[in-house]
Amino acid sequence: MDLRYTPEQDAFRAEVRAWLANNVPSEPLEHYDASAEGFEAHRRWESTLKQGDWGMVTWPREYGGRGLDLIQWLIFEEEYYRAKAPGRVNQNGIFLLGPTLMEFGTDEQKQRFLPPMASGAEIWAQAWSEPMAGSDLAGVRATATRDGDDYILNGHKIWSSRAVFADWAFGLFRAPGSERHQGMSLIFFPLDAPGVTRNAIRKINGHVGFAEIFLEDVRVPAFNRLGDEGQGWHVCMATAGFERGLMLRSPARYQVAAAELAKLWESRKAELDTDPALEAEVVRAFMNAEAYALSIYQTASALMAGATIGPEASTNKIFWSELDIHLHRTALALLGPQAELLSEPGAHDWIDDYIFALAGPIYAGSNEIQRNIIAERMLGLPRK
Amino acid sequence: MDLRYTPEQDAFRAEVRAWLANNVPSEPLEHYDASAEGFEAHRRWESTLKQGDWGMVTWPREYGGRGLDLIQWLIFEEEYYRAKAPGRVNQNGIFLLGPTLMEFGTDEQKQRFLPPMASGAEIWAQAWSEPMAGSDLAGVRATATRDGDDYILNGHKIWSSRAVFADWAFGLFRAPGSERHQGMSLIFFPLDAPGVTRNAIRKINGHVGFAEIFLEDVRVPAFNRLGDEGQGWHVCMATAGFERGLMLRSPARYQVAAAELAKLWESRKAELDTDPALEAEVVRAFMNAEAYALSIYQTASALMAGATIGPEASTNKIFWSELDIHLHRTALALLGPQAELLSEPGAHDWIDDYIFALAGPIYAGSNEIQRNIIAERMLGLPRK
Amino acid sequence: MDFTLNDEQRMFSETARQLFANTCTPEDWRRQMESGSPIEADRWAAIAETGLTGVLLPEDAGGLGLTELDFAMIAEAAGYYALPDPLIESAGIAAPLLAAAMPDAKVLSDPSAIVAIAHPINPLVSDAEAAQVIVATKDGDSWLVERDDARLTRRQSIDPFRHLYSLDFDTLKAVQLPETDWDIALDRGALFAAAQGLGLAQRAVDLAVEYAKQRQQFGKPIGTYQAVKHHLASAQVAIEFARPVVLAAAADFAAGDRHSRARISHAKIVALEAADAAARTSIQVHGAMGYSWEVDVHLFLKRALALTNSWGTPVFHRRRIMARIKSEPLGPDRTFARDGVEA
Amino acid sequence: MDFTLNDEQRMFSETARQLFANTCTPEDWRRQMESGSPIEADRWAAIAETGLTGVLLPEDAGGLGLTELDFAMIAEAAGYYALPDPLIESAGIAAPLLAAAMPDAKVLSDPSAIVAIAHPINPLVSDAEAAQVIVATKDGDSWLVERDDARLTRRQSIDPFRHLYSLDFDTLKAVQLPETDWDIALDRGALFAAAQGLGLAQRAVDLAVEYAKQRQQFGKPIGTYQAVKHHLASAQVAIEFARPVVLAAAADFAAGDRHSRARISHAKIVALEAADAAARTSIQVHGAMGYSWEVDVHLFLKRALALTNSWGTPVFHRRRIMARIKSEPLGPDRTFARDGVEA
Repeated sequence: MDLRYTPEQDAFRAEVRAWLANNVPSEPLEHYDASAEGFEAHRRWESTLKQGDWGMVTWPREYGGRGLDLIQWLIFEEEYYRAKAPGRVNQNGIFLLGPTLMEFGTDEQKQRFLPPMASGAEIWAQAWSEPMAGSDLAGVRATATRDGDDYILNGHKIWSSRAVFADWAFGLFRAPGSERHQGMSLIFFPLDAPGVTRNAIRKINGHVGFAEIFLEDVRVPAFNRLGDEGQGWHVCMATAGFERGLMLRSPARYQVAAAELAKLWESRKAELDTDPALEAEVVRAFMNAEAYALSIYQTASALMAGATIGPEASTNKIFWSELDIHLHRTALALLGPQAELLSEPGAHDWIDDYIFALAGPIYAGSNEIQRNIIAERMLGLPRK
Repeated sequence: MDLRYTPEQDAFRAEVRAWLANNVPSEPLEHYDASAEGFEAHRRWESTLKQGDWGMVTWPREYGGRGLDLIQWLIFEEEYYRAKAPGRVNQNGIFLLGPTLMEFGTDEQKQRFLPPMASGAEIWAQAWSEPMAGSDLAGVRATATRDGDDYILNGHKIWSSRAVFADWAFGLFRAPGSERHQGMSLIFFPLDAPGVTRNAIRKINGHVGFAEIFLEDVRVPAFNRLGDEGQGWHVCMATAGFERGLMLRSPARYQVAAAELAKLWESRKAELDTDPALEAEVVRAFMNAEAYALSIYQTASALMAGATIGPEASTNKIFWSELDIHLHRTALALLGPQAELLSEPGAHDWIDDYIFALAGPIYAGSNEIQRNIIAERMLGLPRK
Repeated sequence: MDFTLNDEQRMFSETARQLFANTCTPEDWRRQMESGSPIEADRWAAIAETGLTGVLLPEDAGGLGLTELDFAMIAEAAGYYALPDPLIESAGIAAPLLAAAMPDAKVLSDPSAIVAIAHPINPLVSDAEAAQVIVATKDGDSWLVERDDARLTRRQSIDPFRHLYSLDFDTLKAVQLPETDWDIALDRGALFAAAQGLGLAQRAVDLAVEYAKQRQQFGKPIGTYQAVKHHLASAQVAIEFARPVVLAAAADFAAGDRHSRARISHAKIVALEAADAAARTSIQVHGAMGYSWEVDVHLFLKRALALTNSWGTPVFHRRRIMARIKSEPLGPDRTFARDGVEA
Repeated sequence: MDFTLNDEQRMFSETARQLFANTCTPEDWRRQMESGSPIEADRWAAIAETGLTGVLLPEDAGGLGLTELDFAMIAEAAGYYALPDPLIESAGIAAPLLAAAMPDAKVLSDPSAIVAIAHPINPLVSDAEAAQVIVATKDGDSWLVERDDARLTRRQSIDPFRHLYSLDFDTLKAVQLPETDWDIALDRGALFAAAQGLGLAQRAVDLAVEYAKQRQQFGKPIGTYQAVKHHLASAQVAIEFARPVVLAAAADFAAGDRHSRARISHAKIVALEAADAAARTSIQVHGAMGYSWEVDVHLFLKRALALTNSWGTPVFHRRRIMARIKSEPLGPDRTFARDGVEA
């Protein structure tokens, strides 16, 4: 065990930092869920990233990546958040579908889909949930009917993040007549294909971050199926593993927020109406962010040494979602009567980030589901 | 609504206070679970109470009580705890079985059992649990076989509080061959009857507060059955209602502890190694004790106006058991390195009371069971 | 010692509850969110007509001369239905303050007039734009300001129904008020925020219970899962032990002493905590639905957040309780104590 | 950057674990509780023979010259098996302190000798009666005191295996020590308390899991109930996010700077919180069984409570973290920072 960066790692950090200092937009972009303009501004940023060779640093060169290791990836993320660079509008593609494609895709599929994903030329939405299938994903009803070399897709997807403005979506579809975990396939479809209707759903902060998607006889080539026909559940579980695991929520995000919180505390602590007990919560937020970072470094080291991620990934999901809420609640308590106000331009947007944090325990598999997974698969408690 | 005591209520308080000032032993008695001597000292105290006409102030005169109302009962309890009078060794009798007897007993049963219960001449243990029937009380296996005017009892009871030294116990027994909620009867048996074996179980503080009881062909008259044959579940649920409801845990207990905690805070707050954030917890403990007291006064008022206690009694159990733990954890945090030390004679015994508090969420129906009851019977969520 | 509500109190609060139930439906909320209007004219007319704006005004000023306990139950109902209109601040806090300082103020004779209050404890003023007059402090004195003489700047709250303004005014154009007890106004503000908190909390739980009965996952309603049951049971426990505190605080409001002030503070803290916890639980139970604008549970979350920090933050109220702990004896005989009265 | 343990480290800690597993069975615990003896002779001999007492002593003093990371894993195992004997305080804290101050101290050459430490952060001394010598402070200086020259008064801890004493001694009968770094001793004390906390926590969870698989209620194992699952899952999450902190603190121990001290403090706080929460959860899952002396989970609860307040209370360590927050830049590039080194 040696918790010091190598000179090469230090040099890499310096390189990232210098590039970001020169390229991160000086004015924050409008949120990608707020409007089509905001979305397109983020797509342009993805293209800028790609030009700097920062599209997906861990992906192989041939798929638009840079072939670096996980520690370098963490360093990149740290600098990225530190520079307050724009949110990754293509996160559903690069963090969820990308790794799954790498594992289950054919060479042709990888060649076709990965490079434009890494460059932001094609932005992806996820289409997991349906009105009757949320936590219980095996309850999916949308169908894929085989017709020669094509599938005909029908159904109703909902809570599809990014789908209002994105280009492509991936989701589970079942063979007509199949039940539960059998007969499902993971299939890609263009969001502008004939037969696709998208309705925006406003989130509680007013952004149109979700869509519901209606599919009526949408024809896609069988080439768009990832993995074998009927093996969708298996492929989907792997994707969920990535979602919970290393990639979805960078520790850097919380370390930056914890540092902002410490600043907020410093600026407020002397005021008479500040609760002195909040000092403990500021320290707690710092500890939580540190612990999450250390845990991710430990996992990255283990993966680089050949280990695989198991059900303990579910502990990540619980930890970051709960620390995020705690951190933002502490900030709101410090803000007192200012807490309810929408932020002024340029200021740290505590209230909106709090609202966003509240979704953490819900999405990507609710924390109730994650606790079941920990209890059953990690601790070995009986299912029934 | 008028939250002021009447002059009569004030006078009653003064009377209680004066009597206790003259009669409460100046040296604390040894705990009734610590030794036979401690137990008998508490029995003598019950007899002293009875002589002062304070045995059970709310019970009718004919059963050894004083016929007072619930507000007077609360005032009595307040003064009792305020005076640091000895714990009630007969609480299983006077608070649990007594009210149930009053509701389900025949006149003869009431005449036979209530007066010696009120005077402490006969001290009662509960014998609810069995090795395979804890939260799931309908899993009881002990049997009562009818034999003419008698029952023959067989079985194994466990976690019987007070049963090491007490005179009588009450428990559920089932007709041989019956299942689950059917065929059970609530039956009393003398703990020194032939065929009864008691083994002491030490609690985690080292006291012998529990016993396991083996019954081998213990013969008791059918007169000892409370309620109709086979109606034991119904009778038992009513008892559990009393347990959770108004009687088991006086708010005064927590108000006294919260006042002690405030004293502890005052004595420690100026010290450098005291956590200033604990002030908030001291205030919280005070609020919790107050809220519990107000809730109990509200319930007492409603009962006096003719209402009945429903499933909301389960909220009491959760609230007092959790506030008790919180209060004592705050005290231990204030004590710091002294927290782990057994208390000096005469000092408030925070560590032992904490250990006792930890049992709160477990006994008298675990808090998990209480939350189920609230969700299903109060909020109307489906059972299955 | 009687901790029960009388029939008259129950009936009056039931009337308010019915009025809000009929006029604050989800459709009404959405219409008002779109319009951005601080009041909805028909509803406000019904509120004034029912006498809700005059509950705390003396009878000789045309009011009903009722108590804070009666108004607290109206505030609870307002919370339950997320009433958008400024009934609580105007009729519960601002108008009684004005009536005590200047009983013959003309605005008090109009039951539909809105009075706003710029209390030093709150940095911003609610619904100042919709008000006819604003009661305010400046340079240590108390003033009555006509809305048109006030300089108002809108600040956006996360709660779509909160219309907040920063206020400035010229004392030359305002009327100075005599003997104004801003502490009592603060107590009313805190008490009625607490009462609203109870309503917000119960509604959030009720919405979640309804959803949990219907929503199916893994072949059964999610309300059958112990995790859902226990979350909602915990939320309900918090409500059950906040309600008696709010009622006792309201009943003892008139005492105005350290004990009753500490109880108001206690009510304020725990009722808003219950509301916040219930709203978060409700969002969690609703899953993705709870995170969408179309499901109304976010209104309760946002209102709870706003009220938590209005009329005194939690630490402000905690300090008032600590002051009572330090200055008066504690113990089980002191639950209903008043300053200077021995138990 | 490498956050993995090497094979040697794994093997060594596995040896300690196996030794404790064999010699700290529930029967062993009970025997020792009855006897009240601070050490169990056979077990202690095996510990000394395996070299565990010499892990942190320099090789030229007959020790193994290993690091705090190696000893932390032994401490974790000691927590897991609730080791009653004073291995951690003697070999992990007191002996290394003595070795640094007085390398040729005779007691160090005896691997079975026990060294006690009277650190100013702790009001009482562990296992002073069983020790050969006690390292202590008095009047601002550091002293080595023979056990027989010390005046010891036993104080009863709730933890039956904690043998605590208040200490007084006459400096005329003690040997003064040069250059004694009590801060490093405190850091070791806190770090190894944290490591023990990890072990305590995991054992409490493991005991509860075993019980929940077997115990039947309502016709199925209680481990099938979501409430039980979620309680235990939460306890495990706390452990998972304490362990990397403990390991990182141990690995960076040698840095001795503000960053590494803050990390030790972080480890101390969260590992003991995890232990306390896990023990309470385990008692709750065990139901009445958990509340009885015969079920061993109470040992873990009591040890966690004792260690929470030893080697610095939570607020002491929180302040060390706050000092780091205030004095050094924060941010994602500073996770592995050291004083004066720019990321």
